[in-house]
Amino acid sequence: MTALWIMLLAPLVGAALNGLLLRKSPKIVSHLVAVGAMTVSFAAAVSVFLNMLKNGGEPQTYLAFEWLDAGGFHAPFKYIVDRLSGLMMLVVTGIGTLIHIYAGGYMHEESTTYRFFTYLNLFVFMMLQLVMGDNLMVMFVGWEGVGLCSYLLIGYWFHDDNNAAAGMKAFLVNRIGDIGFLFGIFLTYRHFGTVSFSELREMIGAGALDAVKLGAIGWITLCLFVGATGKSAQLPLYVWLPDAMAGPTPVSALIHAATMVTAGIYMMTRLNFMFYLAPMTMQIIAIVGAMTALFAATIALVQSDIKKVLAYSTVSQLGYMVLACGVGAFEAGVFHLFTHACFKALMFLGAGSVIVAMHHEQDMFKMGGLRKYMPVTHAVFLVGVLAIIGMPPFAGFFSKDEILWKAYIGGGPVIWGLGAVAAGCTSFYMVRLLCLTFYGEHRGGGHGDHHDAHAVHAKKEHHDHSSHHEPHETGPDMWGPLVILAIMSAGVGFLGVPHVLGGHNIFEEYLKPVIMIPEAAKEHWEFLEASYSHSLEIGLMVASVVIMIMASGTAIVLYGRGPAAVLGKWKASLPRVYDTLSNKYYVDEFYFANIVQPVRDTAEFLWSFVDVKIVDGAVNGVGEMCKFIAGSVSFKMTGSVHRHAMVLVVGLVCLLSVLVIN
Amino acid sequence: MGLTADEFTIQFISTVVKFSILAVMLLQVPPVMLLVERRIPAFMQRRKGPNRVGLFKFRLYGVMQALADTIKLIFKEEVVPEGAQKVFYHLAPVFSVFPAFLIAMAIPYGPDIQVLGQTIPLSVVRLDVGFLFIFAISSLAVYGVTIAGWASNNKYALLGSLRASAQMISYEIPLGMSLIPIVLIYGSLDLNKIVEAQTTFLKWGIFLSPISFLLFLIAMFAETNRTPFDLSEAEGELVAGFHTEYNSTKFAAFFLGEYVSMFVLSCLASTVFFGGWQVPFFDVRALDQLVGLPGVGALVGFGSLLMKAAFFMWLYVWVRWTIPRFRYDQLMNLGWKYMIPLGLINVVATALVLAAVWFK
Amino acid sequence: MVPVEFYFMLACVIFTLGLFGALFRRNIIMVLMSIELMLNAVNLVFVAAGRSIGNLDGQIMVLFVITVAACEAAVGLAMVIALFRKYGTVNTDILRLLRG
Amino acid sequence: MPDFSSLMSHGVFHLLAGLITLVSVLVVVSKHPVKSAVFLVVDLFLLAAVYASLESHFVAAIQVLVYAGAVVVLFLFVIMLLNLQPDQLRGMRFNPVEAVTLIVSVIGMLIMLGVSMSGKPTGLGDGSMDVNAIEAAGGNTYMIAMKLLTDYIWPFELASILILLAIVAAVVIAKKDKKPVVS
Repeated sequence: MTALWIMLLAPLVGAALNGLLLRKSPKIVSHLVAVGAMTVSFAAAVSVFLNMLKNGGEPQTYLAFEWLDAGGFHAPFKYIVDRLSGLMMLVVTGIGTLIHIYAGGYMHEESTTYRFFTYLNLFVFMMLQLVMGDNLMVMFVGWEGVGLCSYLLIGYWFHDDNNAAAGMKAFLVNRIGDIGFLFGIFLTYRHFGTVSFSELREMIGAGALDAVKLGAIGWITLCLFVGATGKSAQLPLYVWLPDAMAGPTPVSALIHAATMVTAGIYMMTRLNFMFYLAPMTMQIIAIVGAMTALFAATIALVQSDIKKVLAYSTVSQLGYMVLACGVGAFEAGVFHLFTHACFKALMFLGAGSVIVAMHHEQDMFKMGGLRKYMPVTHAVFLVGVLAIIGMPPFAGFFSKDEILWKAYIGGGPVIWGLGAVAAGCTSFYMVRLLCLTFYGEHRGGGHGDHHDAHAVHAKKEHHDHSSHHEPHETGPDMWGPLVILAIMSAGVGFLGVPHVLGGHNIFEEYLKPVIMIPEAAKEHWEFLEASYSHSLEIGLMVASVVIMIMASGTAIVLYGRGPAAVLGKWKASLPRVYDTLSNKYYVDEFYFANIVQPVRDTAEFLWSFVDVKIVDGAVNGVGEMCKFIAGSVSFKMTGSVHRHAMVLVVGLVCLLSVLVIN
Repeated sequence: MGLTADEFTIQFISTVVKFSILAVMLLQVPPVMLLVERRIPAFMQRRKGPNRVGLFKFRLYGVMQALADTIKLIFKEEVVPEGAQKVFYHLAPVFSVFPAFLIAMAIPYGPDIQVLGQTIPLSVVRLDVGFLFIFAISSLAVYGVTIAGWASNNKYALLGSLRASAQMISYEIPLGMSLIPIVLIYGSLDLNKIVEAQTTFLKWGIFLSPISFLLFLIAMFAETNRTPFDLSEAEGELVAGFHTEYNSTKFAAFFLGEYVSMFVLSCLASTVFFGGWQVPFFDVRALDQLVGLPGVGALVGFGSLLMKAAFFMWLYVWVRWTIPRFRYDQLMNLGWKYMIPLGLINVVATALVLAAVWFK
Repeated sequence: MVPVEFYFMLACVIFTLGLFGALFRRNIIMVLMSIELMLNAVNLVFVAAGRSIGNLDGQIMVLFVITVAACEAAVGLAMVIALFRKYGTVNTDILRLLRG
Repeated sequence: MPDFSSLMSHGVFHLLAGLITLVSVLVVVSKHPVKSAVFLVVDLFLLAAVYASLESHFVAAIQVLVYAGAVVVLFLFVIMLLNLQPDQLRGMRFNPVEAVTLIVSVIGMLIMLGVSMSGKPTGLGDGSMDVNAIEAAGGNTYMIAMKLLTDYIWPFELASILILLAIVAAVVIAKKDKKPVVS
């Protein structure tokens, strides 16, 4: 199975080449190397995928090398190829390739692109570890690896403290989640004696789990979900994702929209059989997901930074996926993951083009009317928006409605309501974004003050672009990938046409074998298989479409030709709401006051008292004592080498004589 | 080791005899070379050279010149410089002669011969580490030069000696390295075994490892401080090098040491690269039966070795009168930057080839 | 055959002489030479013992000792030169930097 | 019938032993370092002869090659380079410590002599490698090579590394540094 190894190693090789050998080489070279690596990887992935389909999508594991083999604990570097990981690897490498191509154009003003592409390739490698790993340890390696790469890339413009801080924040918040994940792993090994997915699957599929194990599974799933909340930016650990927009836009597209943030969903789907066994956890998951979806959506309503809007929309979409998992509709979650990867990457890249066109201006209120400047971008962006707001027959429609439907039957009207409202908000802010950016008349006189993430960077531009202030369409190397992604966003929905609309859900069929509801939990989940009246399903579908249309209509009315005057009145009339929303519910402030500050104080105390006074005190004390003693006796020292040697000899002879006498 | 009395006596006596013969033979080298060193350049420069001295009224092409020179050398007045380190001043010539003679003892001058039912090797001592022995002893030759220069309390002498010793040390390394491939090829440190291995032309060292021969040749010249490497006695720069302050017998001793070591190295070269006492195309050891009286083969073999050595001696003289002197840094560069790496490469390459042959 | 004890006694004598040199000569180079002498005494013991009990490890050890001795001499002499450059002497009566 | 070669070897050994002792004394007591160095050469050479008389020709050759050929030449060079003057051996005026040491070390020598006379060495020796066995197995040098490149290969390689280090160290330490080293 050489293709698998090629797919796994090509990004690493690319990273190594860029990072170690080609540091001095011109940008184009490093770009080509990175893209080449990705293309090779993607080609290999396709062949692996087809091969997998050829033999019926049966899970197959491939051993790279033995890794941890300590006592009973056994975690080899083993990779699994089955329907789920096959899909994920296609997403990762495919979209990764497109974004790599795009990144070349986006980063062409950078001086140290080799660094960028090194990190990017490395990220893809780690993501593949995460996706392909056959046991929790390998997955954890990838898990941490992508975390690292995301940290590096968020802080890519580390000359600006904000970016560095954002990277730090992402890293630390993820740490909290990772601790949960680690504990999950520990518990898994503690109770099942293995961390291998396939073995776990067999073990649980065999049934016959005593109460202890069931209870354990509850905790395990909970811990793992904590990890997922960290990585997939759920409440309460979502705060890092909006700040992560400090990184270059391709990074936001690849890592913080398409791939990494979906790791949590992937992990839960991978272990669905365990989650099925823990209804309590599932409820928590569902609620958290729904809450996140709504919460983030409401915040996104009033953001002015184009990337921030997209960021919060990502969070809320992730909320949808988690909600799907929570109600046991893992395939729906993965389907939405898939579609979302397409259209969110598309929108981020589109936003990136806009930002480039606006000379790194990110404030939507300074944009507008870009349609005539950059038609291609406008077109693809429009497709993206239609997809995400769930306009039939674009991709978003099918996946989102799948989720909403499952939420209804699984979680009841309340959950569905939350989801629907969130969907409405989504349509609103997305259309708002579209209008503010592309319609109305151009509000941005060239580029004003730069209060965006990379001020330093922007200043660099200042004289690069002082010649032409007009926004301009980007080159084909940048809109090419966009077009492809747009086609996908429009098209992939048809993979999952629900039965009620006459289609038979190919995607669901495809993923069925991955999903396994253990005997023990059958009766709790039978609603998933149960049949419902089509009218109900159709009705809900129509309802959500109506909501969507209403919301977007409102948005068009309000923002169609620039922000309407009435908005100001509203802002003034109910300031509390507006401020709360625009300040993201003061979550960051809350965390800072209640978590960050105490930690800092403790650290301060540990340093200033424990370390300096006690530890250093002890060490220095010893030194001082030695100095004192030495000083008091050093006058005996003659400094003559011979004298030392003589004393040595005398002692030696004494020892010798003792030896002989005995 | 248990030798019986008569066996022991035979070995002992034979050793003594061999050594005395060898010593006498080596003592004949300088006078001969004296003449050669004066006649050959004469021929090379289209002049007569010393051809007058003779016995009574027979000229004998000036053969007696050698005798005359020797006598002159020996009967000169002896002057010991002021402030010299007496002991070492007198000891130095010994130090320079002694190694040359020691090395000469290890070289096989002919095939073994049978005396009273005992095999007597035709080398004074038969060592299974003949090579190492030779290197070890030749490395002692440095002391004669160094001490001479230092003891005779003269700056030219000291500089000359320092130059000479540095040069000799530097070129011992290529000398040794050049011979390692030979050891690898013939698989023995025993010179006699090596000679016996070189039965035909194509098995001669020069054909099996030409680079070694090249290196050895150059190092040989440097070891004996001969032109083009005779910087230690560069008349132009340092009056006469380390033996500036020496005259009469002691000078003769240095002279002896130099020529003997030249001769010994020539013998070594012919032993290692030109088949020693082997005569191409037939086995000298078979001669005994052919002619029917023992020792003929040994004599013939000895003769062939002598011929080859003579060729090298002539080469010395030829080169001396043909090639100009190196500059000191050039000398050191050649030694350290070219010959040693080349030697290393040579060793490795030979080893690889041998391994390939071995494992094939 | 010569009994091995003789060799040991010879080694003892050499060793002690070297020790005297190392202890009572004030010239660092002399000290180094004396150390070489001591090392050689040890070598002699190695060879003789190896010979008498009939195995080769003794000689191998000698080879390693010689290697180490060579390195020691090289580095030591380099240090002597450095010392001489710095203080203009190699007499240990003068070189007493550690005097309290 | 007496074993002449054994008689011979006895004679040789005692001759060598006497010479070695004498020369060692000279090495230690001679005023001028150069003299000491030269005597050291002689000493080492004689020791090599002793080795040779112990049928360990390889070691003997290496002894002369390395010690006499390289090490002592180094000594000589350094001595001449520094142009050291003969240091005055302060006659027999030993200060108390030195006197004590002298006596003690003499005692130590006596003890060692006693120990070494007290009996043949035992231990490692399985007697498998006595002279005739070695001769049968292909000669001293051959056997040493065998052992050195099989059992002792790692020490051997390490020794080479050690030599390399020593070279570098010597060059670095001894080379004239333009700017004073901060230390």
